[in-house]
Amino acid sequence: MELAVEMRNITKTYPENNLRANDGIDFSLRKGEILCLAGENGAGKTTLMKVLYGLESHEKGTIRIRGNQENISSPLVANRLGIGMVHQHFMLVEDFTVAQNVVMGIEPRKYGIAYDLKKAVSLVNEAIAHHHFSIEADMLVRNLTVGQKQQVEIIKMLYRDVDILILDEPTTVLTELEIEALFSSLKQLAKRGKSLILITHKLKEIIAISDRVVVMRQGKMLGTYETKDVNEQQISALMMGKSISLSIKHAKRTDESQPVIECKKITVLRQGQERPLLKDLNFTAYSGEILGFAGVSGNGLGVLEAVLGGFIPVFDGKILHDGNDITNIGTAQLRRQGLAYVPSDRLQIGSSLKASVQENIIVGESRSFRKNGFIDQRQVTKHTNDLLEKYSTKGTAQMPIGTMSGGNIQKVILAREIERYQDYIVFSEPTWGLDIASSQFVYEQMASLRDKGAAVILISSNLDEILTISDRIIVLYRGTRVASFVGDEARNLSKEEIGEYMLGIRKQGASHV
Amino acid sequence: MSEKRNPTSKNAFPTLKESIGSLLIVLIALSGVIILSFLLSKTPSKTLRYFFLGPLQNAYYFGNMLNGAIPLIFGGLGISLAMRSGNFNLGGEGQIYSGALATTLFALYLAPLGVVGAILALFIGAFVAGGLAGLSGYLRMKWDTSELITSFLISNAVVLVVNYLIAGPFMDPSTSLIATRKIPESFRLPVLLPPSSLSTALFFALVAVIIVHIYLYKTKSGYQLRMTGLNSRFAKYGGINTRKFIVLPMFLSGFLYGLGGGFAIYGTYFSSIKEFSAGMGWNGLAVALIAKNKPSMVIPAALFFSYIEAGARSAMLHSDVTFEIAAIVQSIVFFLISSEVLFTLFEKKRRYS
Amino acid sequence: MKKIISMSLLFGIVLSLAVAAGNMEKEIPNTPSLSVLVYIAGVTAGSPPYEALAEGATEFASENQNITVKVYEAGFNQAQWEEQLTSLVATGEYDLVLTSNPSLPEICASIGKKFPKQKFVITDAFMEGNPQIRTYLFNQYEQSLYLGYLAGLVTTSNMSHANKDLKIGFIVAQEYPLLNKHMLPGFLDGARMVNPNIELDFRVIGNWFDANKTADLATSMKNAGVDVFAAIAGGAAQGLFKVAKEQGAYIVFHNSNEYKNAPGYVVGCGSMEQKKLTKEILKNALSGTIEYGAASIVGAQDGYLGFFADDPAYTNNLPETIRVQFNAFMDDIYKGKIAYTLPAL
Amino acid sequence: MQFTIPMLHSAITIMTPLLLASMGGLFTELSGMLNIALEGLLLMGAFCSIIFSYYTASMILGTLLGIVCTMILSAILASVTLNLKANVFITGLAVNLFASGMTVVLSFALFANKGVVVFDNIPPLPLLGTPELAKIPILGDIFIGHSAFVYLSWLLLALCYFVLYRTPFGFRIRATGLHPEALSSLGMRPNRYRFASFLISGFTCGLGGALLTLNLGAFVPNITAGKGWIALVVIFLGNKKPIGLLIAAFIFGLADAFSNYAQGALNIPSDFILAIPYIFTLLAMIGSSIYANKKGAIES
Repeated sequence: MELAVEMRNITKTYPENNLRANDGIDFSLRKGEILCLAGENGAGKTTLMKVLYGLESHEKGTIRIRGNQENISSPLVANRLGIGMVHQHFMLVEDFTVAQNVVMGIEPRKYGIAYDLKKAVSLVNEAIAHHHFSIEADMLVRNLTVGQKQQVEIIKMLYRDVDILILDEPTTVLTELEIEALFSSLKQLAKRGKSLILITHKLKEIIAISDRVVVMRQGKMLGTYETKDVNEQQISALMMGKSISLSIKHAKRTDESQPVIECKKITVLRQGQERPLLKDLNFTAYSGEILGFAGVSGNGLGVLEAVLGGFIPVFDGKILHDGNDITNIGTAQLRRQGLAYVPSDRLQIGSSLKASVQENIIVGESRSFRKNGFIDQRQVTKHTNDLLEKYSTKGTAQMPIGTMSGGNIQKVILAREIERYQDYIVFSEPTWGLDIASSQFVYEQMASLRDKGAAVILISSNLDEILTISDRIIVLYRGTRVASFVGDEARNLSKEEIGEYMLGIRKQGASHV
Repeated sequence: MSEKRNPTSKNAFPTLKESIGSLLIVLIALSGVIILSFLLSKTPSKTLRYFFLGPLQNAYYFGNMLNGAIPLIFGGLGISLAMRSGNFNLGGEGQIYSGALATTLFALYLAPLGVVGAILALFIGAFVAGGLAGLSGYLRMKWDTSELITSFLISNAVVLVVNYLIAGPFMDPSTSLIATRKIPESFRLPVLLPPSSLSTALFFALVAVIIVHIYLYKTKSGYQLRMTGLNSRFAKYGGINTRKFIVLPMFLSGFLYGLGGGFAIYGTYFSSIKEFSAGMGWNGLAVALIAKNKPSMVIPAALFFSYIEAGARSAMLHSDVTFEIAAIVQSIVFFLISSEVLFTLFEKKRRYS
Repeated sequence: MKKIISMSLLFGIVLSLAVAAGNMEKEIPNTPSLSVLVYIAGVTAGSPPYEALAEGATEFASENQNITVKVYEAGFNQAQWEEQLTSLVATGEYDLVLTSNPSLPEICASIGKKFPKQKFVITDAFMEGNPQIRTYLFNQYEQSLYLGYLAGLVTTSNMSHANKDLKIGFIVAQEYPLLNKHMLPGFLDGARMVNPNIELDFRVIGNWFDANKTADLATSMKNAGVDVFAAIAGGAAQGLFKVAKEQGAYIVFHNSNEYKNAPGYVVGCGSMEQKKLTKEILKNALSGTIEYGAASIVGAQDGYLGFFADDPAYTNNLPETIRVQFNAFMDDIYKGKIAYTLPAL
Repeated sequence: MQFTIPMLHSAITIMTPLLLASMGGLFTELSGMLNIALEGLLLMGAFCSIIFSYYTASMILGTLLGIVCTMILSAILASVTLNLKANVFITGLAVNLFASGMTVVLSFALFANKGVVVFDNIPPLPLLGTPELAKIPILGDIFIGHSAFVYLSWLLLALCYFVLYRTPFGFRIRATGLHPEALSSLGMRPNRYRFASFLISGFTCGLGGALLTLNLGAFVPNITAGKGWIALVVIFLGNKKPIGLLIAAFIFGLADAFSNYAQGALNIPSDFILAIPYIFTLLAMIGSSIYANKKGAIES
């Protein structure tokens, strides 16, 4: 079969830490196939693809594109060779429209210098229609959901006529339905002869979409397999060197369960928009249970997170904590009243990347760490080191947290929030971008908190996650509660069923509370 | 994404490394000065001798150089505080000027109170200046008005108002200088290095550096201020009242400028002379930027700045250099001093070796 | 580490070479009987009186063997003057400091305390009784008086750009006591000797260099009915010349001959004989006849103030009637026949 | 009241150099760099334009050469800032210091004069507009009879809008400020666009500076007198939009013109009157942010 890409003996070392991210990798991509590049965080997958895309240089090895040896020195060269990459973090200008983002760099012109904005819209609309995407070229990127933004990224590449497309963890930010839509588009593309590489560590997706799977671990390549010949357990074993399955024991609400957080008919309005972001939302989070909120993005999960975090005020309704009114008291007050909260955006909100680990640990800390009125650095460092050890996080108290890996940053955030929790804790997208081992760790922490009697609120667009660990599930659709499931009902729920509620196709009657 | 990094690869002595890097830049900058003086002066060697050694020539020049660093230290600290919190204070000129005037006027009024009066007047001056800067902070907190621009505009207006007050209602009729009356002898700080004008204000400046350092790194409020500056969304999430840390750092920034003005009066000028502080605000800003907003680095940065100024002045006094040439030389030093790349080049070299 | 060492070494070599070279450069040994520092409290550029001071001193030095002159421009920051001048005096190189500015006596007196042998002569200033200081104050009230008189004659005339509004204007860079207390009142008093109903429109630019703002101000004054202007504005006066030329207005100028800047529109220039005074002071200094401690006010009567009446720009552009009237007035001024009381400073 | 029309006319004169400088500053601002050096660039433009006009005996040629010199200075600023990764604020201050020193040193070297240099061969700037146009009531009095620079600045403003919002180059400049990685991920270099925007700053400041000196036929040291800083204020007050610049520059121009006229009419100390433009601009700044705040309240 014809090879689209052939990489031989690629070696790449990061000079900053002498880490050999790619160690003699041999990699090939067939024309028209979907190939998954699998591995844990830090296995060197992204590095390999950055080398292919011209974003990183390599010390050793050769790259052949469609049989010809090439020196890919920049993304521009890669584009010219028909290689495109969709990054994990979107490279989109929020204030520009879809079309303007897509055509950037190869804008259609009129009179030689002017930007033909209309033509850009029509060209991009054509491309969108051609690939059956659901966006429109003249939409402002700012107003798009994450799934739609990803479509923009893909269209951006397809518009450049790439026939080798690299997608870096494309599903981390997508909902179940968006993933389905994405996968069907990707299959369409493969059918038309495009060759695709998906970087991922999600086993189910590998099985669902790929023709072949390449597994990497710690900078080395372990092998290339036909997907039909391997199963999830085998891949997982290869990726981690051992087999892990995600399972968490569920708990039932007992008579001892106390209401901790009660939301009574909360409504959030946005100026200039008719439809409220949240409307008459009622729920109670009880001690000793994990309450999961599911929903397609843009349906109020983010707003609920912001309300619970105290970032935006509610227009109407009341929030009670242990019976005390905590409506609209602001983050600082909420924190003082016992809010523990792991935010979805761990890099912008959950941590301060330039600050040291210990400075990240003591934010809003109720313990004073003070001696004679000053912060006692030694006590802080000791506390931080204790936590790093307890949560088996690699790093030192003094290093800037931004130099840690994503998984370790999340562990630091978890450590901080879990240590300070009093009776309830909010988790939003807690395993976003984490590998299986780290996700398992997070779930275990959540379960143990629950078992200790905490009211755990989980907000997640990841259905697997919701179904795996929630004791009770509430589905949000267009800012309102459309369904809730308790106990066995929640456990036996199928993804398809819950998906119908999330899409607003089905709605529960008033009997469910 | 980010690969695992080996934490031990971080240099154990970042401060040592950084200070060596700064030293290198200073050396390169000064070499630039040497080249320039050969180009611009008819007696380059004489010019250079006075430029480099002039400030160290005798106690008088040396003392005046140190004295020149005092307001720069206060200004540099003030700007550092504001920048650390993510705010920009472009109003140093007006703040230092108004602080000095308020200190002078209250020192005259409170003369009977002795030391208490002196301290009181100093703080009133600092509060006035702090209030002006704090106003910019308040506007940003309230309506998100750019504090960079408002502090600049307020300062420009305030300078004019202070000019009016000095030349108008508070002018000392007994002198031909456009200045207020002189503060009582008992309020003047002792001279350290006669005949230079270096006064004990220097110690207060050093104390201010220590206090600001302790505040930023050892107190909860300082910690919260830095967190707000590094990432205000994180700070808010962590329960820090970020709105407070828009107004407070601006206030403190102006407060320090005001103190700088006050100490300039107590130590050097003894009366508010019209436009006496012109340029001090901007120079304080440059000092803070050179010091990369680190309080401890403000001292060497201010000394360096003052040394360059004193050197230029000395070259002007003793050779054919005019102050326009001195300005050109200073600008070249500025250009080079802030080149991050010289740091990084140097760091990379170390890494690979 | 090597890099730092080599860099510092290199720097060290350059520095020591420079210093060594500096030491080798032998200063010509000359021992004049008089060494004078001319301290310009500002910059010479754009300031005719300062230019005259510097020129007078350097000219005198070139004409006389046994005197050396160093001109030092101090810049506009008053607060730095004392420190700078102290530095200069501290070198002990100068027998005499010659300077000019109303603010200087205080500063010199204070420096003089530290250096009791140092002598100062200050023009354009007034201080009596300090044994180290001799001052000369130009009678700017007087100059403003006769320029104001000329302005009054022009504004009441039927010259082509004169109007009936009886308004004259004065644009200044900044306000300062001598200006507020001598020049402005003098100018108005002079004009009112022609017609007591004349009004003065007085405006401030705010600095010495924003000539475009001067132009805007002059335009607005012209719109308000001003037809004769005076200005103490340094470089910013350029804006006034422009407006006069383009929109038609007359200018009387203090202290120097500026007819050429707007021929036909600058109708009169006063003279301030700073150069003459400078040379006389230096001559007295050489002969040791300066009366330290004394202060005098010098004016038209003793030839230190005057009017450029011979310039063709004056004779050709002003109507005969006005010139006759004004020349007669000037004669009286020179003879001390015009009675006025000099306001206190 | 009778001064309203001349005041408006004067406001347009005053705003023109500000508008020109702020247009260039807008490009650097949008590309993500705070351009403190506008003041120094204006001064360089002012000096070079007039000396070249003097030597070439052509104002147009002189202005063009002056613009080239200013662009060279801004290119140096850009390369030190971008290539040596220097702090843009310090390098900007350095350019201001450099320009104020260099213009005087050069003026001394060329004309043996460190002060005002008057150039006799430079005629006054011609004022444009036909008598018929000037007869249009009110509008004619306000908008007709300015120098070519005024109308050129309006044309340039339209061009500025066109470039920023209707050309690929403008979109890339804006993208550079908004999300530089988006550009580099597509193989474009953000620093190239930053460099270009510095050059544009040099261009408009060169032109703005030329207006300041050619208007007078003379060079006065420090003639810019803070106009570069006000141009920076104009960028912020104008909300970083071309049309906003026009409004903001006009607001300042009007305030300044008002203070000029008020000096003759109001009997308050001159220092207070000179402070009017700053206070008025400050109020406008606050007003516009209150408005923007109300408009964009509550973001999710």
